[in-house]
Amino acid sequence: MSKLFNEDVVEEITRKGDRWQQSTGHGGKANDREFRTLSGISVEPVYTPEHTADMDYLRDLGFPGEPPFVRGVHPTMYRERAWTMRQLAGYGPPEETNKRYKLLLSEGATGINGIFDYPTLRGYDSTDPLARADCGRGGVAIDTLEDMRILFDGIPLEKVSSSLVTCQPICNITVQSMYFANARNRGVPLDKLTGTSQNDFLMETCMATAPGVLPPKASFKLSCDAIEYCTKHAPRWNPISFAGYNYRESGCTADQEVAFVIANAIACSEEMVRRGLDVDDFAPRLSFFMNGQSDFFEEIAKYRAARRVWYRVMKERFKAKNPRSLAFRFHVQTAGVALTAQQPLNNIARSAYHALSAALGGAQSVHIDGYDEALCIPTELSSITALRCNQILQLETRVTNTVDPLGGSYFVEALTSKLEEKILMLLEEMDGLGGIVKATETGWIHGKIADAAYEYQNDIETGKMPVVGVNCYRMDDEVLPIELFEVPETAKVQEKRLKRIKKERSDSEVRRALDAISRCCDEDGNLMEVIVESVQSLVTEGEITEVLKDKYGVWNPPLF
Amino acid sequence: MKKAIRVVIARLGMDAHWRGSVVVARAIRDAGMEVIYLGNQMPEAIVETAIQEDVNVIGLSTLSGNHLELAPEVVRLLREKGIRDILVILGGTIPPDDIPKLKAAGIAEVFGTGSSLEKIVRFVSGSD
Amino acid sequence: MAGERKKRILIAKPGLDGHDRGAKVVARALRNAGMEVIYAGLHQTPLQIVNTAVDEDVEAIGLSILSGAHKTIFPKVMSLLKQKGISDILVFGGGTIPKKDWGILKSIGVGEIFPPGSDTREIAAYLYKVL
Amino acid sequence: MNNPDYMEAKKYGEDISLDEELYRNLSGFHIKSLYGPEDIPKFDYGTDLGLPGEYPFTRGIYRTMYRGKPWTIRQLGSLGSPSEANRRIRQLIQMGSTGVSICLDMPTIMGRDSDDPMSEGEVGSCGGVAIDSLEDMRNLLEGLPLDEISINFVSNSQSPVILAMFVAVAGEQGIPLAKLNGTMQNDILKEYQAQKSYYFPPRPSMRLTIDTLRFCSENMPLFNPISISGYHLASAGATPVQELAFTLANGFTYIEEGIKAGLSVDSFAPRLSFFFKAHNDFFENIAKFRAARRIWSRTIREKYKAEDPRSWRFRVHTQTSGSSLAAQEPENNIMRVTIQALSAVLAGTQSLHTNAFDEAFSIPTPRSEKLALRAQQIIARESGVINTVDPLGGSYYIEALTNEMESVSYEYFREIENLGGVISAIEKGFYQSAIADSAFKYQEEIEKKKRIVVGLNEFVTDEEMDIELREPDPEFEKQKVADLTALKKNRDLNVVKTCLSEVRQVIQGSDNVMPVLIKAVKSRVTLGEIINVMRDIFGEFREESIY
Repeated sequence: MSKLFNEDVVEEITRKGDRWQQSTGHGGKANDREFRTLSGISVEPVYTPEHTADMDYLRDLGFPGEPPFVRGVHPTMYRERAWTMRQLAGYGPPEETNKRYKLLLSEGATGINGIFDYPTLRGYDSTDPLARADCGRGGVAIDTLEDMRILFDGIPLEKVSSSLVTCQPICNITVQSMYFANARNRGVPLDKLTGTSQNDFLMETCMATAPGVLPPKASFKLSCDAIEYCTKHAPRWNPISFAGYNYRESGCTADQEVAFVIANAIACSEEMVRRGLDVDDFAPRLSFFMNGQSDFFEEIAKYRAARRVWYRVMKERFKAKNPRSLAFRFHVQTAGVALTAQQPLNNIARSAYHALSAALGGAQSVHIDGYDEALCIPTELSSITALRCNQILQLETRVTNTVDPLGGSYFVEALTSKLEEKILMLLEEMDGLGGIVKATETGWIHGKIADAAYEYQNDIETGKMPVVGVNCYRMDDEVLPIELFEVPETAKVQEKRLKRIKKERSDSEVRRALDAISRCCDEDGNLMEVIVESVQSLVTEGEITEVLKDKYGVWNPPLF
Repeated sequence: MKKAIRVVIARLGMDAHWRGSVVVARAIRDAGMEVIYLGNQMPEAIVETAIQEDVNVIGLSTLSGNHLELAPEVVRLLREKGIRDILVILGGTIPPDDIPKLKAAGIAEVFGTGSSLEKIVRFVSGSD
Repeated sequence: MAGERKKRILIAKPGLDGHDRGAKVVARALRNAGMEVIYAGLHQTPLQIVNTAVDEDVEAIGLSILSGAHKTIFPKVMSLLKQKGISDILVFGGGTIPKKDWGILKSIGVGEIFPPGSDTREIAAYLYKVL
Repeated sequence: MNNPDYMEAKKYGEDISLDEELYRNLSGFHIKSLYGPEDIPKFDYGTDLGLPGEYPFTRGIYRTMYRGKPWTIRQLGSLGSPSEANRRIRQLIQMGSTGVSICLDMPTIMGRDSDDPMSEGEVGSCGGVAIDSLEDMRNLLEGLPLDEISINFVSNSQSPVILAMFVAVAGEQGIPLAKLNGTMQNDILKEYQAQKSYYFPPRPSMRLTIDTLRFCSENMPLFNPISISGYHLASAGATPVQELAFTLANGFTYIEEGIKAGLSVDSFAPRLSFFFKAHNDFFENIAKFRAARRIWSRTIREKYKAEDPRSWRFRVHTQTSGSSLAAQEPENNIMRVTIQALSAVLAGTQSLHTNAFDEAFSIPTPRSEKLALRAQQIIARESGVINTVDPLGGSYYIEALTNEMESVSYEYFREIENLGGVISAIEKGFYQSAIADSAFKYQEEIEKKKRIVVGLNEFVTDEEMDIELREPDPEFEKQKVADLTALKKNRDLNVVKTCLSEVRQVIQGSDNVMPVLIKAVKSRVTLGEIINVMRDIFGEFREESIY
């Protein structure tokens, strides 16, 4: 037993607290609004030991790097190694993005966070008629292995950790395969590669949804194929990053964000176990991608609660033993949806404290949004400013001096427990629905997220949720002085290259490659095993997608 | 009884963000109008659906930056078919400098990030 | 170098404001760098500064100015030195002095300007080099 | 409970001491890698924290803090001429500022009129307002609701005269003294310690301060007659714990002097307020405020026997750290200011000033000032941190740090006491050397990269950003001098003479100086004329230079 306060003490504090509460009233003299977190949890005017009375230090907090990992996944956290500063970069043709990568690395970024354009994410080639207006937008365009070669030209793959924001399995299965194939061509063994690919089936079926995507089961299978492949061949690569960030951007609440990523990870783990892998072989490499939203303390509590829940899930459901399987590791990106197009420099202040909450919550890496994000793709200035925010947090604020600096705070501990409780309830509910894949097929997840998104918007419009510059402190005569980013010409560059490649490559090799993929689908084999080889023939992403959709069919998500 | 206003909502091209379009679609439906939610489409398909479904308004959404290419195309295709009574509106991440260009191309109204649902609904229902 | 007289430097804080943090830090850094530092303190008029410089037989005068009065004070100090027929005392400056004014100050004979954020080791190195 | 010692820190390169320094805060405390229950071993909730709005106020001085009423957003509203400043203040109010600070120009700060030879080239300097006569004060405050908006005069040695002018203008506007809001910085002790805008020796200055204190406690119950300022100590180089300890010791000195002058402690203690700096070290900063509240309330209650709970409350205004801002890549400063502002809010400040991001090299533009204001509004309205009081309360780190801040402060109190109290310590040069030591150590740490300022000594870019100053406008100076000459010509010289000799008389005696000052300023006697009379009698203070 390591209760924090003995019963007599708690009793006395509770008695005093009650008296205080009575003489204070609700605590909203000036306005009678309710005090709730962004996710709707009611907040007390003051928190005291009374609110953490049930807590047992060793059981509920423990030491950093030890179960239940609430205080952090490493014993010394940022004292030994600061969080990785990742800045998203990607736009236009690969040669342009390659320049931006090099700029960020030379300015002190410690990893690459590559994003891909919409056609690539969807599995289309740049020359596809559907792609013509979106080529090079939102990320870099990748069609063949040649593009991947150009993208990482001159960047030491064995040293730099790369995060491939492939989003959906349909994109990941090809793009990650290209990354691996490119590494091999450069003589870098796969077991030397460090990085992460996003590869989340909910991205395809619930988030970045379009008509005619792969059905949930198929998308989920592709995602699991990559996990299995990496477990066997690229043990230092994180083959999946559960995209809580995007769930949250789409509208869900903090507890839903955590519950959905964990439910997703449970489903993947069950599948891996079914495929005969040991939990401690793959679980250490499951990683999470979370959203740094605007409720400062709720976010901190969210990260802490996620660690506690994950520990219990892996321990109890999967009997994991490796501490790395039990520790919830995550990357944070500050919330894009919380940024405003109005008075864009205000976004620096927002992102600053969003990132601070991630650091206080024990994130492993942090991306800070560019302040012009709500207006355009980040310019060079805004990307550097965002990187500097990260550096200032690490080097000037000295919040990295001690581990879990908020540990013990009555409010933070109470909120952590409250979020844990809500997350567990949602997990139970999804168990009842037959797991997350089923919950997706029936549209349950879509409904939850759309409800929350609608409520969020309504809260802004009724003023219940103030947003400076939007529903309060507006400027009518605002001029937007910031310089906007222009996407460089992409479609023509890609078209030219693709034409040349198609002329030069061997048609019979391409045929063979596509047949192999098709056969693998029929035999229910691991597709990544095949595609890593296939891409060497310079088969395009679009061609691979065509085979997969042909084999698995398409699905229209019940979005609205 | 007056026929309800019919609106088709589509995300232009390949843009992945559905939050805005779904929230707007709901608000329009809640205001008593009929909504056909298309998801991602290219201009040809959007116009085709709009004609088949006999809608009054086409609501386009994009955050990817493809608005200057695709939104005017929707208007142009409508005009080519001789249709002038379908209102085309656009929402999403739209740099302020582009708004005049879009309006000149026939987009009736542009609702940038941070626009209120109330304003959009009022505009669509024609009471603005 | 043994036996050589230590460099004598006068550090002064002219003008009305009391922000002497920079002047003091520089004074101490120069002292630690082996110079003889005379710190004239706050609110010195140009005449007082020049008189002290003569009395103390210094080789350089460092003026710290944060009030924006640099365009008034430097010319006064320079012309007083001239009036007294002194040409071998180096005058240098620090504080919030915009770069656009450096040219004007240097044209009347001011040696170097050290803006906020300057490294004190650079200041010492400069003085050793020039004197 | 067994606490694993994680102090096996990684060693970087050859400079081993670098690593240890990294784990110290700005006050030099050693920071452990983990804090747990064992770090607050004798912790007693009721005695150490209590409930918000209750003794010892560690968690906050009001019961519901920002749930009931947000902190006052107080931005600087001064600019050159009094009427320009007036326009600026109105703009700030319109943008949502609920309080305004007014800075004075260097001549006014030094008690000189614009036409004084010493003032040449500095009239309107440092973005301050030039105040010579009642006319200027009238222009400055024209049309402002002095009973609603809270005005903070950044005025010190010359405060009795500024207060007299303020009282006179309020009278002209028909606002009863009892309704006057606002603050006079009027903290002379920190002038000798750090800011150095003093003219008289400490003891006569203290007498003037006590006169204003008495006048306000008798006539202006809503006005804060002294804002005891740590900000300047910190700017001059004091570490956060020195800022804390020296400021509180100054506060106790005003209490003692007030009591010595025959005032009852409860008649003026409730109106004493404080002014802190929000440092870059996030948690250290929060602990500083919490320790301050606890020390203040305990001492005022136990040592000075104050009975009114309002006397026990440590009320504080905060400004983000201007000196932490970099001229390189100025957009980064928005981030610095935001984090510092957030720490002040989590620490429970009563009002807050956020610096403009371009301040390190230029005159803040209306746009940069607006952005600074917005950072506060975003914290207040979006971040949700106002939902509960003292959200960090109970955190092992924060509580341990608060305790350490407190105990180190008591060591400083003892040291000051051994020197014979604050005024003697000033006379003996104690503060000068303590602060100079800290300032020098800080500079050394920057140069040896033991402390990092992004853009200054790490991630340095070649970006050239020239300093822009609020340069005194020579035309404005000419105009101001001409106006003053005209004013001096057009007044009744006999009345002026009588007033000045009354001032002389009261200064030589022991009566409260305020009534004759009010009369004098109404008769268009200037600030410089009054201060010169005082200089004549009190003499001028010159500090011994210690560096």
